[in-house]
Amino acid sequence: MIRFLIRRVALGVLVMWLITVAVFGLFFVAPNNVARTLAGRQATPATIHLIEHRLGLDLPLWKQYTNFVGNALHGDLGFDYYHGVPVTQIIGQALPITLSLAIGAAVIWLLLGVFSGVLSAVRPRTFSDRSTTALALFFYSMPSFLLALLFLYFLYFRLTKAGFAIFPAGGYSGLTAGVGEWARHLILPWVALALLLAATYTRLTRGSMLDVLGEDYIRTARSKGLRERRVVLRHGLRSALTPVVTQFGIDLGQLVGGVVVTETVFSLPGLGKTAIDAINTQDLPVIIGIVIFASAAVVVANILVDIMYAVLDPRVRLH
Amino acid sequence: MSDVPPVGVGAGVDSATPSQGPAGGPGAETSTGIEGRSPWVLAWQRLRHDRVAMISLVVICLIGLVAIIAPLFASVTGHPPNQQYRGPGALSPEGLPAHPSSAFWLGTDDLGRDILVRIAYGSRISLLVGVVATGMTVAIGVVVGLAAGYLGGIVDTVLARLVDVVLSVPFLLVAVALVSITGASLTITILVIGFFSWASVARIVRGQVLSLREREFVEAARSLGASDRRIMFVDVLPNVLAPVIVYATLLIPVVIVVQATLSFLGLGLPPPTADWGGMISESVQYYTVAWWFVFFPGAALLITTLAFNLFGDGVRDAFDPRTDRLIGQK
Amino acid sequence: MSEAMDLPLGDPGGETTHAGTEVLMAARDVRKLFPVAREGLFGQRDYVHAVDGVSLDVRRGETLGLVGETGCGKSTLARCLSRLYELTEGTIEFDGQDITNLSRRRLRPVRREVQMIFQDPYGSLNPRRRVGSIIGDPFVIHGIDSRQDRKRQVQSLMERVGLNPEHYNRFPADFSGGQRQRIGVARALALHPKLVICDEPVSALDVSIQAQILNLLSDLQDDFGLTYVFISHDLSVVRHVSDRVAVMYLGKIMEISASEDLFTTTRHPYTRALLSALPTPDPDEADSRERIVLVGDVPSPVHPPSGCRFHPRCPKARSHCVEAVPPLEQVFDDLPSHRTACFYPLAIGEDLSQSVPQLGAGESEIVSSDGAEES
Amino acid sequence: MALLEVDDLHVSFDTPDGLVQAVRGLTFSVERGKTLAIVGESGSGKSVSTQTITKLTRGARVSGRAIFEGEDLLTASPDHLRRVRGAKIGMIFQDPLSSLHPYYRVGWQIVEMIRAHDHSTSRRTARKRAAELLGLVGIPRPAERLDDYPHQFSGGMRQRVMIAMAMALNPVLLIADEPTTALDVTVQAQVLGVMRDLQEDFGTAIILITHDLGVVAEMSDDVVVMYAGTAMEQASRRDIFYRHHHPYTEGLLRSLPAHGGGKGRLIPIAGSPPSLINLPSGCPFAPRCPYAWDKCFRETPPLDEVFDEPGHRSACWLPHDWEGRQACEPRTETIDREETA
Repeated sequence: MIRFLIRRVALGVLVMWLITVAVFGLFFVAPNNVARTLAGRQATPATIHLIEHRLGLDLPLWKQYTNFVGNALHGDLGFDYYHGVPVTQIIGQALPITLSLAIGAAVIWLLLGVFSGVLSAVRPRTFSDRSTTALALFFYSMPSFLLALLFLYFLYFRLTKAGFAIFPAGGYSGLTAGVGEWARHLILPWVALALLLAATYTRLTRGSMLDVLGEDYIRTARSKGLRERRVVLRHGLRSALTPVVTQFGIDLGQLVGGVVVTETVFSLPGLGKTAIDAINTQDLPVIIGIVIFASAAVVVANILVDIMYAVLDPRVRLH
Repeated sequence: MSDVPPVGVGAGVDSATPSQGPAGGPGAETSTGIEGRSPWVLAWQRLRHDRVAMISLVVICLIGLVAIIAPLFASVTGHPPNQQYRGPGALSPEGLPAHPSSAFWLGTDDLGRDILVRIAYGSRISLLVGVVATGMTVAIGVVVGLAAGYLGGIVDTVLARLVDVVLSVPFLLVAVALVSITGASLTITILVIGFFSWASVARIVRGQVLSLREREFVEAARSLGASDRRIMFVDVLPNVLAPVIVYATLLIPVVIVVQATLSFLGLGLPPPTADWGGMISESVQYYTVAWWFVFFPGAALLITTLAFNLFGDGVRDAFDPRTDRLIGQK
Repeated sequence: MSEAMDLPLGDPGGETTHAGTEVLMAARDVRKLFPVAREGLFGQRDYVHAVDGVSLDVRRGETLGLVGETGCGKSTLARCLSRLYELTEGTIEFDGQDITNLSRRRLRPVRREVQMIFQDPYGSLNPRRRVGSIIGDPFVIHGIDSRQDRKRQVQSLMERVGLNPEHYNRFPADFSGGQRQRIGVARALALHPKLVICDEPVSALDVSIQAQILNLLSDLQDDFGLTYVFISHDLSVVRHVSDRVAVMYLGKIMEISASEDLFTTTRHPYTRALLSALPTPDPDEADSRERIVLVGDVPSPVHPPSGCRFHPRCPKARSHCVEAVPPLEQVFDDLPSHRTACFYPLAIGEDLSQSVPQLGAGESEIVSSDGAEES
Repeated sequence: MALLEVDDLHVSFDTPDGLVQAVRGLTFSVERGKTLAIVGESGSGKSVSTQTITKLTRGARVSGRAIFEGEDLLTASPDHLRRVRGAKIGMIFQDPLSSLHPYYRVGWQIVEMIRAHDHSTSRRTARKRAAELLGLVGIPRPAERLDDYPHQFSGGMRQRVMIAMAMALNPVLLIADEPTTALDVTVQAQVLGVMRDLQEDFGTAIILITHDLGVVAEMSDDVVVMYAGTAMEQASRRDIFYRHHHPYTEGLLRSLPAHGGGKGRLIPIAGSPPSLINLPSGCPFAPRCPYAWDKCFRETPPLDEVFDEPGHRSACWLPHDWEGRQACEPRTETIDREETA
């Protein structure tokens, strides 16, 4: 087990390293005109050169890279081009917002998806199964920005117009301003995000549950005279959850790195929106910082998933 | 990043292996003709009886037709796709988008352009990107997966890390960032999507090849003295095609959404090209005053992805008829 | 190391069975190890000792039966003989030529001569290809015959193995298990090989179909003068088809002899136990016969027992069996063709069920490690 | 009064290719403390029929009766059925690895069985009983092994665990569905031995499903021979082997390699079993039967008593008296080619 963990972490480090190379290569090799943008239209070549020098853009590429990695290892991702704010600080400010969004949505989609998936699988091909499946497919096909816009239109605009100003149009209210206000600002994005993902989980749980319910050990459980509820939940769901947990880890890992569209539509200044803003201003250190942070989140999530596997399945644990 | 469907298809595709057991119940021998029906024909026959899948296919064909005859929409309505109209009926007195009317069937956008015509032209972009990027994805994925799975060893190790890297990078952010650097164009959109999507295809193909490699018919071919190349292309490849086709069908809608999302984030195609994501993006500021501006492009996008997904589901069932294991006999 | 010395290097010779005496294939001290996952952080790499020093001869025209339980290495040995696996050690000679280290290219002519028939009638045929093309594979691979000839050849093969040649264009899924096995047989015979290695060819079939295939194999042997290596876990089938039988246990041959001799003058306690465990389809005999119920299961081939591989389960085991590996040799006044790897072989009439183990090896339940078992 | 009487059982399944008639009019009975072997080839419906009796086949169309201790299981309430399963009827299956839940310890699974039927048993008592049971089926160090997972046991030991679990509540009937098919012969002998011993000690009746005639000869009191979803012949063990009436039974026995050795040709049954979707009219075995004549293809023979022996019944149009049957000669030409249906 320990050996497996060490191997797994080493692999993660290798992948992270490759990612820094790839990301650095992509952004620095590509032509960019940050200095020119920063300097403004009337800038002389000298000014541009000065700015490039200040940003370290005149160093050889490998030097820029080693500087970057060296600093990153010390927890320093550089400063943004415009205000000189440390990138770590920018990430630190955006992260709680993204986390609030991701974790809140995760709770909803997991409950919704697993519950409806199990229900579907227990009564396959019935009306309730078919309608759940159809609904899941509907949300699965739905582009996230479209659903977010629909939410805004109906639940914010129409409702407010009708005199029920329950939900805000967007924005974030920190926990310090009260839990109620925090939740009120997040509920629309939570549900919008959760519905999309729940669709995947319904389908995943249903399929996995149907597979498991066909297993020999489920027949054994029934032949033992157990109650159907126990057969389904203790014997069936326990096994069916393994692929769900895997998917959950990966999804959560990806969301922690920023929820681009939902944050943009609901004006939540989380990592995703911050990154998009940075992209629009070509603020490279911020872009790279967030991209690397997001990749790290995925890599860590993958490692956690593998550990969860071992926790869930004694066959993995004991070998 | 995955409030947009990640590049890759969700639940259950990995299990879309063709069933190898005998068709039908125990001891059932289904075909009686001299000429056997190939697995492809059998799948098509099952698909043909799937009403939902067939309706979806018709819808997909209709969308394709709209894309082809888009200029016809322009000539019938008399409104070229990028023509901005100012008169009454095209823009409200306040300069806002105009309601659907007999002149503009689905209303106009903020610049007084005909939404119907633009939707028709937009379908060209969606389908083109969907099909071409998916094709590219599948081509790269199959080659990489086949090589990694069959050759194994160092080739496999290197490719596996490459797959890990591609799957760990926050796709949407990097894609948006790249497009912002290189400038938006159709080619760059397709390349970016293809470049970030092949990894999951490769992973699936590799898994399939690994298990196929252990099958006795591959051993049989080796014992006959067949070359690696022959085994790879004659014995292994046809057996991974079915899951790949299923995956590809389900990947098209995902790609269409990704393209729309890029456009929505302002990095799709340079204006004034009509494409659905871009139209919705422009409509965001107007959704409180012009519902049709969001609604019709949104509906077009949703109908397209839904049709592809329903069809893809049907294709999967056709290749993998999961007769719920009712009969507990071997 | 010493095991290799114990094995006779030359052909024992001087044997007379009704099959020929000319050696077609000779395996000498064949060893095949498969690496398994390492245990512990810095643990040593472990190996499955699938085949662990086997020497045997296959004579022209005979059927040599290989019998044993799961994990005894019989299928691995078959794949070593057909050079599907690279040997870890040892040599294989076919028709006087050493084929142990032949390159792929040099091996191709040998591939025409040595063919295999596989166990799984579902897994051994590519589900995406038409039967005609599957059976025609050998012709294509070895570049024999034109396309026109090929179809005729394939159809006559189909006819020969009892398939309707009109079904040339069907897919494997259209056939039943028995018919699929006929397809596999046709493919193996296409190039008129000298040696056919049959790996559990009837294990997946129902009895009535099994008899059809066994008859077919026997007819083809007569018609084409084939030599068979016939692998099975079913003693009664092996006994029916074989001229000579080798009994394997944990990668080693325990006893080898002319078929009838082996069953009437059983020398090795393991062979006897195997015979007695085989259920008899005859109520009277079933009620009256001696039953030897072995303790425990076959140990893991990753860490095979020292000395005689069978000692932990053997009713006659003594301390000597733990320390030394018994050589495979003639015991008592057996025919030279009958060789047994046992220090305390059974005398005729000896009742093994009365033996009490001399070792305190009461319980020897060993969990087989994953991947260690062959399928 | 027999322990279990199955009467005119029909089971069919809807599949995309059509209605599969897995069991068609099966009738048999099991006596207390005896072993009934149901023998047949794959697809003969032997497993489906016994799983239907305890309603473990889901989505099947079922008709007929299965009277167990005076009550019809096929129409019993789910709750009654639940109380019968495990407590009165224990079951073991072919593949012991996939039949045990991979995520739970063996002890937990046995305790669960005990407490499902008697919740007043404390966990501690149930655990003690579980250890006892493991000892009873010959698992060394039973108390320690309770805490192992199924994959830590070998194949034979796993099947012993299954037996221990099935026998936990002392059921009056044990249904063993190909219990040794996945095991090596030497291990099979051990497992069959355990079953025999338990039957002697507890007087359990056993339904033993198998395709292995050797196992039948060793284990059974009575035998049902099934083909294409229905019983062809039913008799005591000796009668099946020495005085069979049905040509299918004869064919099965003749296809075995002769036990005394000897090379020679085997006598297989020509052709292959029919599709259960498009069954031929008349006797399902007729197309493969060397004795078949016109009537066999037209009318389905009833399962009637033969040779005036009570309990010996055969579904065949051949003469029902011993001399008449003996006089029948099979056609000799062998049909070596299999035709697709």
